[in-house]
Amino acid sequence: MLRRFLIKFGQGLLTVFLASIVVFLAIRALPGDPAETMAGEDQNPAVIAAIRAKLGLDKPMPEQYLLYMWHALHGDFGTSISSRVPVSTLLGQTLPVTLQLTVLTMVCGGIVGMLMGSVGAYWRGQWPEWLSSVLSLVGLSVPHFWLAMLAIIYVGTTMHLFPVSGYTPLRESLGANIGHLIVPALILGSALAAVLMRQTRANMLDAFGAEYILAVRAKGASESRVVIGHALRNSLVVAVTILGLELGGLLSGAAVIEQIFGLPGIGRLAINAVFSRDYPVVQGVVLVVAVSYVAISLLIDVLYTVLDPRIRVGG
Amino acid sequence: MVAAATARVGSTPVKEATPWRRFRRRMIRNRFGMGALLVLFVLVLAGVLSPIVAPHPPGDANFATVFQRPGTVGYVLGTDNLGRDILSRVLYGIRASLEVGVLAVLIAFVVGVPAGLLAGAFRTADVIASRGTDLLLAFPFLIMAIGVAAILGPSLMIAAVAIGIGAVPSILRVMRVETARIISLDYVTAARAQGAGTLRILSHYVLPNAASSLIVRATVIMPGAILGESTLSFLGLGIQPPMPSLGGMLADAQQYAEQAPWMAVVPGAAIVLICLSFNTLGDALRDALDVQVVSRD
Amino acid sequence: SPVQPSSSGGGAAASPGAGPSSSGLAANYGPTAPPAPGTVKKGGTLTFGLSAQGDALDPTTTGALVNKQIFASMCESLYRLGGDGSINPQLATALPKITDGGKTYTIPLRADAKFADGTPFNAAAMITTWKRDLTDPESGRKSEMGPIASMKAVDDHTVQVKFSSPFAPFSSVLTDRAGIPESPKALKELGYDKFSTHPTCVGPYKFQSQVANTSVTLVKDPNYYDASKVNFDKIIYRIIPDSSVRAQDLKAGSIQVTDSLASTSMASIKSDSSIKVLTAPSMGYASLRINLKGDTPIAKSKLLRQALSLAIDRPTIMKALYGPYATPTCSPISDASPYATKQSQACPAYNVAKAEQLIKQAGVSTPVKITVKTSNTSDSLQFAQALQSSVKAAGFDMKIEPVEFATLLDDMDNHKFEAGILSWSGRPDPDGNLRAEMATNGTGNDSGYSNPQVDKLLDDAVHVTDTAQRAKIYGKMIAILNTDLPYIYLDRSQILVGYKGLSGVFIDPVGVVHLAYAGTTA
Amino acid sequence: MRDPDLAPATSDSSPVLAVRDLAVSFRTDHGTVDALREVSFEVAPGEILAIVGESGSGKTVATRAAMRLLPPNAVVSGQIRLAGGADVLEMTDRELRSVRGATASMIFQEPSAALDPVYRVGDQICEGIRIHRAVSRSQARARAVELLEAVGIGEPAAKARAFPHQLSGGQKQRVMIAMALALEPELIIADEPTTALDVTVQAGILSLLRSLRDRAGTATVLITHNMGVVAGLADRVVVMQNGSIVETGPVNQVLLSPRHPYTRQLLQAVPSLARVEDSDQAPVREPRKDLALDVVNLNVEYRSGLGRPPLRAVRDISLRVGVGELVGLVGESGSGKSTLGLSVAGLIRPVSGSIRLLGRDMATIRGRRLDQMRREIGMVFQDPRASLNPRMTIAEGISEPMIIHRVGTKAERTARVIEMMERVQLDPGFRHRYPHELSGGQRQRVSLARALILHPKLLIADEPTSALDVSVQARILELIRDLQEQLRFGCLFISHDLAVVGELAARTLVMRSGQLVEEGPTREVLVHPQHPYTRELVAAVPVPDPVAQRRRRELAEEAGDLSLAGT
Ligand SMILES: Nc1ncnc2c1ncn2[C@@H]1O[C@H](COP(=O)(O)OP(=O)(O)OP(=O)(O)O)[C@@H](O)[C@H]1O
Ligand SMILES: Nc1ncnc2c1ncn2[C@@H]1O[C@H](COP(=O)(O)OP(=O)(O)OP(=O)(O)O)[C@@H](O)[C@H]1O
Ligand SMILES: [Mg+2]
Ligand SMILES: [Mg+2]
Repeated sequence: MLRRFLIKFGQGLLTVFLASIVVFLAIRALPGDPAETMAGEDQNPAVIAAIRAKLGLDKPMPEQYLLYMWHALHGDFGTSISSRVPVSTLLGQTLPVTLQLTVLTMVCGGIVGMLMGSVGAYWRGQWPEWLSSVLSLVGLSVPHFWLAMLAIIYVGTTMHLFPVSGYTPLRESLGANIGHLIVPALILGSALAAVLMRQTRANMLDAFGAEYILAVRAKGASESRVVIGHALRNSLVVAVTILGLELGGLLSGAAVIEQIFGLPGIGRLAINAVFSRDYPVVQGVVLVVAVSYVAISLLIDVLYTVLDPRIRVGG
Repeated sequence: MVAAATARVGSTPVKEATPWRRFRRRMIRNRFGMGALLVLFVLVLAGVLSPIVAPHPPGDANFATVFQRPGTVGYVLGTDNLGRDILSRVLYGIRASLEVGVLAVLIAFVVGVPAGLLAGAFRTADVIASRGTDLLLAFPFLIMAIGVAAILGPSLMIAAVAIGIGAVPSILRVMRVETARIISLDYVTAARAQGAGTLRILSHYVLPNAASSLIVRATVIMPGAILGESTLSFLGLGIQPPMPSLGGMLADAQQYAEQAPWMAVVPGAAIVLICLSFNTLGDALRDALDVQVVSRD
Repeated sequence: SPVQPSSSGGGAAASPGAGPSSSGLAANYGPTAPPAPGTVKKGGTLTFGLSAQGDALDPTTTGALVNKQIFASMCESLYRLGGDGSINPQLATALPKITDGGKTYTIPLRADAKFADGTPFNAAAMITTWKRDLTDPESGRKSEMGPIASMKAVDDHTVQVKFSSPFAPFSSVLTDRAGIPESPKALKELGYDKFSTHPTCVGPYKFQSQVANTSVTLVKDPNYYDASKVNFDKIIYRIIPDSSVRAQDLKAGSIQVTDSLASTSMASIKSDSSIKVLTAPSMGYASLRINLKGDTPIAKSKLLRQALSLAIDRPTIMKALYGPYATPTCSPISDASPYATKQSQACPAYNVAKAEQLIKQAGVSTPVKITVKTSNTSDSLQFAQALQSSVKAAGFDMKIEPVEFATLLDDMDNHKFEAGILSWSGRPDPDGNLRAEMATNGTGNDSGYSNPQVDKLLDDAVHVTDTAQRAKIYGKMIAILNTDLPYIYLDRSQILVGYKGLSGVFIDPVGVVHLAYAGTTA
Repeated sequence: MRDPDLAPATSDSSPVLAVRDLAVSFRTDHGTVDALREVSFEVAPGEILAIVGESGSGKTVATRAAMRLLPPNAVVSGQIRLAGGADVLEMTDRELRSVRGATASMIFQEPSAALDPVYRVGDQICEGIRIHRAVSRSQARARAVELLEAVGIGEPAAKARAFPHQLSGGQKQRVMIAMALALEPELIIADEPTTALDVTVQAGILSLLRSLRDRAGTATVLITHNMGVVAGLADRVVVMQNGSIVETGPVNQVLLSPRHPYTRQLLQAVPSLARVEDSDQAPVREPRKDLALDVVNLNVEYRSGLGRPPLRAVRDISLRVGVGELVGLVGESGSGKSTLGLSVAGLIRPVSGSIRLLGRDMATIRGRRLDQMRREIGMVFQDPRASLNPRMTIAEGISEPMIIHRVGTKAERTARVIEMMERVQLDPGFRHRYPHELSGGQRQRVSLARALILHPKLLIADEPTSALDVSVQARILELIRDLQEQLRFGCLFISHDLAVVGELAARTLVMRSGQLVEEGPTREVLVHPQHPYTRELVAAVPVPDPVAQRRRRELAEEAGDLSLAGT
């Protein structure tokens, strides 16, 4: 057991290492030059060359990579080319924002999605299912940036219910912090809830065919217990899989929402960094995301055995 | 002896219900499912025939007719900020969006399902597939899309491929855990005892029993892909102009949310219609394949 | 610098193109004088909605336009641009005395100014900064500053710069970042590399903190020479990339000023009468760049390029896309510029018949295929599509190839394109634009244009200091350029700055918002 | 001790369960299936009513209807009253909930499907308790362990923490029983509660039911195929056939002087140990050559949780099955019989020991060759429901081995499926049904048909007839014997029914706690058992004569033999 865990852990490290190589090469394969972007108005070749030298971009690739890894292992992920801020500082500033957004989204979307899925499965073909289906369709078929725009115009500007954009750190004010994050979280959560709703509903319908559901009913269990405690519980593995994927996806994929709401998250950092070919930042972000995905997959594999004791994934 | 055995509990048999007949009957009897199928058929037809049925070329700007409201003569659904006919653009857009959606789902399935099955069944395959998806996921979808678009230039195909590949992990992971779960069940042990090879177990035992999850995945990925394309369009990485896509139209309309809401409403409604029909069809399929739960009708 | 046109704004020049105010809105720069006493409140915090995250906050190295907005409040320059394009003293006390046939500039400096860290501002400090500007390998200023031969402090408050050949644009250059003195103490303590972590200049506000991608916070600087006129305690520059969101934030009152409103937001902004809008014709412009090094009909035939230019219905396109907030142009010089002449601003009218005739004359069969690369933002794509529709009538079959912005820059640099649309933020002095783009070895010469006649005129123009004379030279040069057409100039957008509940806000023609004396309206 | 003839009949209190004119039909994709027509019966407080009858005659459906547990496609008419309350079919959900589990509880026929796979069995027992009684979690836990002990599960505290898949068939069944007994309801509906139990454990369970009746007046509806159990426990008997009740009456009358021809037919078919004693089989010797199966020193372990030692389910077992030989394997529930069967078929990897199947060493065969070799092995799993793919029709399931090994054309396969179904007494009209649309016994026959369809050389049958009524069972046993003679396959026949083993097997092995405690010719083992456990086992076999059975029980009680006290 411990051995298996260690092996997986090793594989995880290897994955992160591979990711670091791939991103290192991939970002350099993109056309466009950070030194050029950085030189800005002055496209003077001498300046560009000087910047390249300073960034070490004139060195052979393997050397660049080894240097990067060497520093990274010592906790130094380099300095952002465009803003001159250390990448670790940037990550430290953006990660908490995105984490908070993710947690809120998971709470809003995850719970609502699973509940709606249960409702849909239980009252199959009746109005509660209709309602939850319609809601999920809205979540599925309206783009985030649209919902965001509508929320900003109506909820933000017209009704003044929430700040239009921006961010307040948690330690400054909890209320303001949630105020800034709740609308984006609801928007992101709408899609998550929709996806979970459909998945949960389908898997629960499968579970409802099982005889143990009858046996639980025969004990006199309340319907909520039958539905949540047994049918939902038995269909959780897939939902958790999806949740894990979405969790990782949110950590990096909320870029558009972050952009619109002016949230200083890691997704926006990443997008801007790719656009400006800010190599160290892109590398840093990818490393963070890789580590989080590896950790999430490990966690989920452990969760599987808890959720369904018969399952043994990954040997 | 046999005669005695057969003269048993009474039943009034209809036509012999083979699984396929059962499936077809359940499908046909599902009003919503058939409705969805019909709508999809019309949508596909509209998309395919768009060069013929569209009243205007989709990309032709006409600066004399910008921001016409829906209902204007000659422009039934109005025009956009460049004076282009929204009806024509939606017709072409449906085609593009369906292409993106179908292509993305196909890619995701063709790669994800076999890989997930193998990963659920074999340890080595699992290591490769799981770590592979971790690696893939380490690159945030948008970063990957931007990267690909930067190298190859944005296009419909690339958007679809990027979205499809982006959806592979979710199919793969779901398939993997479903495989692992189903493989641990007694009827698979029974199949193994009969000498069923892994291939047969995966295709005849795991797949049908994971069908529910898979169908749902497909119906969720489809709108996801159509919207994903709109996000890519929003970032300028979508389909090439002047060809419209529904997502791209939405992205363009965002700036005119207050000024010309119909620019968003029309393609938005088309997307909702597509999503609605795919999801309804998916539900109907799932229900028709589900032999355990019998409909109450 | 090339400006990424996008709905999320790109600094001073928000959308592709720019234009003189001939057919657009009348410019409105706002009053430069401090608000009358009693009309504003003292204290409080001002929140500024900034359209983009800039690069390092370092006047020497920065290439980002948005940083100019922040510098306007914390890093004063020797000179400041007036609404009419005039140059006014700020940290200098008078315009430079130009002697020696335009080769020597003598500039008197303020004696009462102190850097934010208390270090006195003097000639030595200015020279220290310039030395850095000229020697720091990452300096973005070096090429702007012309052929400097030497500089010296004539006395504690007078600097003198000598050029090896006359360099007329220098005064104008000093209105920009090259004219910003940096605290010698801070430079020494932090080093060149880390100066941006705590930029220290002379200004009404001083740097307090920065969170990347979020905000820059400035506080009132008690050391400022005019500190009594400064009203706010604090200015927060909050980065809000989405232009519609900026407009909504302004309406909701969560920001009080924003540097750039999109023309598409104007309808919504107008519904709120408490919002005031300042406008300036941008110095920047959008152009269709033709790669003359390419092996394509359009590269080979001047006539074809002329036909293309004639086939573009500039006024209609601009009106459709930007309403009154952009104007057509055929020139890199803004109508408002003192260097604008009739010759330089001439723009042949849209003429399909003539375009068709020119194509025939060029001996090319229609449709003439042309592939245009453009940035892949929604705005640029719309713009390209409008062009595409417009030139179709004359027989051009234009294909749009959207590429990601950094790729576009790269492709253009390496002449890997047939034609491409790009915006340029523009400089107050025509030399800043034309030398980069049109000189044989210009750093922004993407088309690979090389015309000895133009090279010579460029040199001539910087060797004379008389404005009228220079204007004439530029007029001649532009006439040549408009027959050769390496770049087909398209439009010039209006800078739109919105604010609410404030007094004492004004902008300069580059679109920089000046808030030194601004305060909440009492 | 009450007199079963008198007690219930004289009781004039209102019945615990009164079923009147109950008719059930299922609307399915293949038309309407009438499962029950006009069935009426009553159960008085403290009465033990046995329902016997043909497999598929509607026993399960009738009792499930009593608790309103039929699937949504069932059409139910009639009247059902529980404990004198309202009509079950008319109750609100809330009323229904308060009745279920507390007033009447149910032991499901197939425990492996009826236990939620994701919860520990202890918690599942607790759940029922905590739904109806305000007790703390720890109290409920303690009660669960107590109950597990009462139903004869060794190491109850440890097994309470096990998940259903970690238990043997009989252990799961006892968990179901413990769950049903937990609240001491007025009525227990027990659907074949002892099919997976060896006779000694079965005796314990029956005595438990009886003592509950004596102590708390609990009534029981007992569905069973075991006439010995009926004789030992029941007060009254209902005989069902083809969806109707054909005979009902006090146990003595029905068993000793049956009126309906079907009842008579049923009783005649009851196998009995006595016949083994009478038969004079030639002495059988352990085969030397032509071995179908040769197992030497086999050890099989199950992994336990973190830090606990693995559970050794099979210890050092050696056994041989000759070609054409049928070897019976009997033993305690949970002793490792199924595990042995599974490992012999190569489905569980043993930790040590060798298995030679048809002359080939299983350890060296892998992959495709192993799959091909499995053509020669037929396997009947203990729990038919779990071992059938829910998404394959009966026909698909039975023909699956043919498809896997590419035998026959499509038409040939269909013909063979129909033939096989007829031979196992299944209506071929069922072939397009799905497993959940059959009765327990029908599913078991599907499983058997599947195992036999390719004419295997070795048959491993884990309780292949436990869910069958004796008349069908008799015919199935006959079928196995015929086929065996014809095809000369070796057979390892696992069963709790010593009479069946006695009838069929030439040699018999007895297992306990993972070990073989006795082996020899069946007659020797069953008539002159050597090992004390075997003796206990043989003594505990109930006989289908209520009078005789009662006498045996009284004798045993006098002798203080607790294991027999219940029979
Ligand atoms: N869900 C269903 N759909 C269709 N037919 C069903 C369904 N459930 C049971 N049946 C049929 O109803 C009849 C009665 O089934 P039931 O399970 O009551 O039999 P049983 O008497 O309990 O038999 P066994 O002793 O084999 O368990 C059987 O013929 C069976 O095939
Ligand atoms: N998957 C498993 N994990 C752990 N322990 C198990 C597992 N399966 C069975 N066991 C344990 O192994 C022992 C033997 O089980 P097995 O199923 O072989 O018994 P059996 O002789 O077939 O009993 P029965 O007659 O009740 O079916 C039991 O104690 C059981 O709890
Ligand atoms: Mg039954
Ligand atoms: Mg067993």
